[in-house]
Amino acid sequence: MSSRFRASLALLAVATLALAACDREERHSRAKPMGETVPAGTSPDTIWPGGTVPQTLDPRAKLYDNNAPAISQGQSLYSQMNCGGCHSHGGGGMGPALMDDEWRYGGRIDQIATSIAEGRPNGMPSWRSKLTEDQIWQLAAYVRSMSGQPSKDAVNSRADAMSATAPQTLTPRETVQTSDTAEQ
Amino acid sequence: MTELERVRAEDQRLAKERQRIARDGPKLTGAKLEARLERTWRRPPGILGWLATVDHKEIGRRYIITALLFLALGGMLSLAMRLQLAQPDSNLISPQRYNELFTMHGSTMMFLFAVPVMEGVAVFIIPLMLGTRSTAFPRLNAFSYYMYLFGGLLLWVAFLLNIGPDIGWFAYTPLSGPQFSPGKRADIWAQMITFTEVSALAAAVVLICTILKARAPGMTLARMPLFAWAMLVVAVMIVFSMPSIALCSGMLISDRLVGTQFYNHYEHGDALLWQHLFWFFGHPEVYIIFLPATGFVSVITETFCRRPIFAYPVVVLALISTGILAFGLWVHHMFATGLPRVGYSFYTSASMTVAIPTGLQIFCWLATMWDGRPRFQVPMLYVVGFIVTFVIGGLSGVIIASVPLDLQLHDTYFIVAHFHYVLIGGAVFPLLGILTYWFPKITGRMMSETLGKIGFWMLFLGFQLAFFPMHFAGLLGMPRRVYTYPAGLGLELPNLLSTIGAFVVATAVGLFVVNGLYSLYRGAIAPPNPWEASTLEWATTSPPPPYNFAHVPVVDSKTPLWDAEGELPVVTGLRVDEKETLLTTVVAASPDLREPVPAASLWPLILSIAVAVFFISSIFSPWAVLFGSIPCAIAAAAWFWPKELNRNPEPVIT
Amino acid sequence: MILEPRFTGDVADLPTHKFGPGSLTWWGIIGFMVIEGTFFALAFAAYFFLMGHEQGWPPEARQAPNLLWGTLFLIVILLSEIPNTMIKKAAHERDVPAIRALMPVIIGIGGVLLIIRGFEFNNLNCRWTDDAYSSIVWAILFLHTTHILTDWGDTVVLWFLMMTDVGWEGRRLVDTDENCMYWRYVWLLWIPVYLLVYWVPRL
Amino acid sequence: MSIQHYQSIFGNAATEVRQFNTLFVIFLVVCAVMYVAVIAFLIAGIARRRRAAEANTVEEGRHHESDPAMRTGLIAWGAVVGTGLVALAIASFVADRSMANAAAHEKLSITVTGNQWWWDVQYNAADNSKMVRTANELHLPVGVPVRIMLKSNDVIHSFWVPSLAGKQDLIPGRDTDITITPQKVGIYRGQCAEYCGAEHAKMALVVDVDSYPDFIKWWQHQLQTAPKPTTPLALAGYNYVTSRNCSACHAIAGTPASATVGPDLTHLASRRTLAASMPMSEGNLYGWVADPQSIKPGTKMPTIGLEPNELHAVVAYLETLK
Repeated sequence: MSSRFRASLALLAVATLALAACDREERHSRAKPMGETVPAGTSPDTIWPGGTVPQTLDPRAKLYDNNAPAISQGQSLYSQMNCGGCHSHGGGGMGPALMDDEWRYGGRIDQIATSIAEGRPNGMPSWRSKLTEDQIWQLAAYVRSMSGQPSKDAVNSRADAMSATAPQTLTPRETVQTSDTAEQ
Repeated sequence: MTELERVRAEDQRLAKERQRIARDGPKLTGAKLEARLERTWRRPPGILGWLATVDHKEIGRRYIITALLFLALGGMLSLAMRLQLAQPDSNLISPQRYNELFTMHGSTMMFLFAVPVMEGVAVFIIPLMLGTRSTAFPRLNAFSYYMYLFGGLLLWVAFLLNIGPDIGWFAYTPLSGPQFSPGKRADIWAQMITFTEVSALAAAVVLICTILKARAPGMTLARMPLFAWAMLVVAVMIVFSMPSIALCSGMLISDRLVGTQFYNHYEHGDALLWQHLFWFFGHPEVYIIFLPATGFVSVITETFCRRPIFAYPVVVLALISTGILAFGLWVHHMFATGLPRVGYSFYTSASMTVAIPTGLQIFCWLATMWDGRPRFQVPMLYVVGFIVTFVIGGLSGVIIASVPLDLQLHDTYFIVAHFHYVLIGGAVFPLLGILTYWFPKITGRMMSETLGKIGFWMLFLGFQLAFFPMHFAGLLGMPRRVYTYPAGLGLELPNLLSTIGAFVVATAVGLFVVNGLYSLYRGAIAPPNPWEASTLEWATTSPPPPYNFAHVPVVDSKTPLWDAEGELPVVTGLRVDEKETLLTTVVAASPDLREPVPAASLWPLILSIAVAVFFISSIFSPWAVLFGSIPCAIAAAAWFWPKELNRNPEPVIT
Repeated sequence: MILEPRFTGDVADLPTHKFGPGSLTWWGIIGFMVIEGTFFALAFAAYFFLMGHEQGWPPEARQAPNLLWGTLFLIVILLSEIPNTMIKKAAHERDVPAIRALMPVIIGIGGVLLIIRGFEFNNLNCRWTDDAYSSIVWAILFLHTTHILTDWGDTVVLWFLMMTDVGWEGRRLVDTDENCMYWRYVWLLWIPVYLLVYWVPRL
Repeated sequence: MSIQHYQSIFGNAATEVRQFNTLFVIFLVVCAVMYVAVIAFLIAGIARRRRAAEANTVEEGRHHESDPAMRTGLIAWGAVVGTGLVALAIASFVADRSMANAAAHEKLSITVTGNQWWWDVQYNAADNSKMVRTANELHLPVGVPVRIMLKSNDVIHSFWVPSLAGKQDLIPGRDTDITITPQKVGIYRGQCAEYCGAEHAKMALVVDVDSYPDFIKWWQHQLQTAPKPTTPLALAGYNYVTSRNCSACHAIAGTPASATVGPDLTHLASRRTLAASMPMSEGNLYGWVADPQSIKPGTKMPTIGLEPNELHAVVAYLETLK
């Protein structure tokens, strides 16, 4: 085994270790709840009119935003909690459409989580007392996947149900124009 | 001067040039011939030469070493599982991790160890046993190994990156479907299947063509060694069974990637479509693992009882009928899925019938032992261990072939005990025996007899201690694939015993590896025929030179070396300056063609890298199927393109 | 102790290539044909398995695929057998100039077939995500398309090779002969696929 | 009260499993005889040549004609193996036939729906007022054949109570069923036998075979709605359960909570097990309600993070749901 061969082996080992960082599939079934959900008591998430600096992203976001088990859990919650009753499969009905790029209350995951937790005028109920914040964030992650926001390898292509929409793995990413300038 | 005349003149010149080619024969033989053949057949030097080799012996050696590495990795997973199951309600390992462990254990053992190690031994030994210089399509053989290697790397790197599969080794839908297996875990398992299935199909075509076309002159089908018969039946089974799993894993990937509805019952799909297609491959797969082992047992029994196997035609017909019957019993894996009971009774009787050919083979081995003069060296010990262990597994198989019994025993630890008895007892015992038997031929050194005997007895007793209690755990109601079990059901003792037994088996396999490594450097130097065997691979040196045989031997009986009075009949006339081997007709094996053997080339490796990139990237995006195929096409075209474009001096026959 | 060789015969003047079952690559191609044949047989079995569940086929009274492009494909691929047989005869007669002339014809026909196949996919009246019927129809058609693409690619590379001086070599003629055999297999396989995809839903 | 549940195949508590036992014994005997024959032949082969001198190997091998006795031995062996297998196949068909006939006339119909990692049990009755819905538990009258319809909401599970009958898969999109005629009063434990995901190991169920009067008493009791809480602590628990997180998934007859996502809790405290894996006890109730993810990691029930006083109230209320 010439030395060059041994060197290439070492390089391969280092490369494998470096890859160990990605945990897109980590199943966070946390035993302990993580403190208060969205800031209680303050008014529904402050919308940042004009150019003011948007609120820093909640640290929990990265646990849910591109996390495959969270999105899948959110998908089953979406049907169990009958969100389709108003939003149907994201196309909207009594409630606004969720698969387009229009976000009245912000399209970032923490803003969607706040919308679910606090409820919104014109009929969106507050789910804070019905769902734990773990579930709320999972629902938020799934809602974002309806408009193709998360990366394509975190979403699943179809549910085991009547196929209502095109597979999320093939839906192009909608550029999110919120009524404010929240960056993604 | 038209083109035709120019070509005619060229033909005349080449015909004269042909006279001056050096060929082996009575004038060019012995050490001078071997030196020239060595230079022609030698592997190009350096790392690139090592990667470009098409020598079936090097590829066979790599197959065996890689497969044994995966055996060790799979074995360590089973130890972790046994530790978790050693006592009730233990939370040594989390459920998610345990589910990944048993999925990786099953997939590694079935796809990355059992089938490839049998192919590896066959690729190394079959050309030697048939008296030829190389397998057919040696580059395809190299490509097959690299595809297997990349498939194994894909699965294990994904497992280490915490995106390993957790769906079981047979990945029933809808659990492995898009909704209940989020992320890419199931895709990686399914793509590993595509790798190993392409590798197995390539190796199967190589083996079929070698066995049918490249046998030594005179070795008619009736004089072919039983191991070659076993590998021929196995290769044909691979050709007919592997497409089934390729289709269903392909359909699973497309369900998970582009949203097809194959397994979605809401959209007219069916979850059982997966089970039918998987087990149509699954049951032949376990015979693909078992039949080479019957070939090993026939080889060892013949040599160590010093007489030809009793009733050769019966054993050959038993092999063929097992191969055919194996395709008719896959539904016995699905007795609990509520299909019509009348259909089940057909599969009960088919599962019973498949036991008859194996029963006859066992009789023939025992009769050979009874009528021969057995020497109980290590390989023969493994054969005895095989018979004692495998027959228990075969009989428990007959028990679960009956529908009412299987409804109680299906998916319990009784089944885990059954298939470990037939897979470890039926395939790993003969494999360790045959590795000890052919170790001198592969490495040129003898394995140590004492270490071998200690290893055998430790493995045999450890195996019984590990897997016999599992019958009782199954009868006491312990289902398969549970990461824990409650106390108070009487399952504590069987599981504890199994855990202890598992560690004894692990040390025994470790001892075998130590024996192998030790003998590699300090084992006794092996003569060409240390066991005084009868088949042709013992007619050349240990380890054999790159060209295998200086002159291609001629065969006139089933046991050539026992019938050759001091000298080996050979044919001559093959080129010395170019790699060339002899092809013979399929049935009578009379000399037919001189086949140029392709030179070593890097293209098989480059194509397998291109195909690997194509497969892995098509997990993540359907567009990779389109763009990934372009480099593959280029590499395949370059592989086919001859190295230099001048014409070789052979006459053209129209 | 290596046994002394006893010389019993000489094979020096055996040929290095043969047409038909004598050649090694013939057996290799038969092996791959059996593999692809098993693929299609199992895909057909899956089709009829899924069909067995439904009262109406295709489900939800879906439109069967339009006949135009499929039938056109059938006609063109059957016509391609004419140049194919001529190439095969030319290979047997070592008529390399004829081969060099005819191969572009069959490559052209292959290109036309691929274009027709593009229209076929559009006229299946279903998208692969609609239901299991559409998925299996798309899958079978996709399988046959890769079948055509691989053989078309082979023929192109073989044509470049035949254009060189090496084209006169015996082994290259055997390659051409076997490529024509494989093309014959490709269109033979299209007949059951055509009947399944286009006519079974109309039964 | 720790319940020693009997999950062995030899529980012998129903006609189906009794037929299994007789057939199993027949198979064991025939296979044992075959095994003894093989081992005897093996030992004979080993012992026979022990004494033979080391003759010249090469010469011995070539001219070896096997004596005709072995040829007849082979034919006899083939015949024995063949008839043995045919006999076993016939025994298996006979047992299979008699089990299928027994399934003809059943009186009680239950629908068991498999969910990821719990069993939803529904007693079907002519009119809906008599329907009973419970979870992870089956009460069966002794001697009465019952037909259990098996459905699944998500993946493939397998309904298996070893002491009663063979297993039958619950497959989404397909309706399978199983018939059981219990013969012995007692408690029998079963488990899901088809790998169904993270918590496949903790998807157990208990079958309580009662005498007919006890069964009717149990049925009547199950029809009543949940009792109103009396103590202030139980009342606080009632308010929490019926208005907060629990009511999003669970149903309690007679209260506003009526979601069918999770198991029905109307008579939770009367059940023998909790969460398809643990015996029902106050300690287990506290542990499960406080943090289900640490007991069954990956289960669909979230960890709500109740305050201690809320936890006491909720558990106090749940214990009133006898």
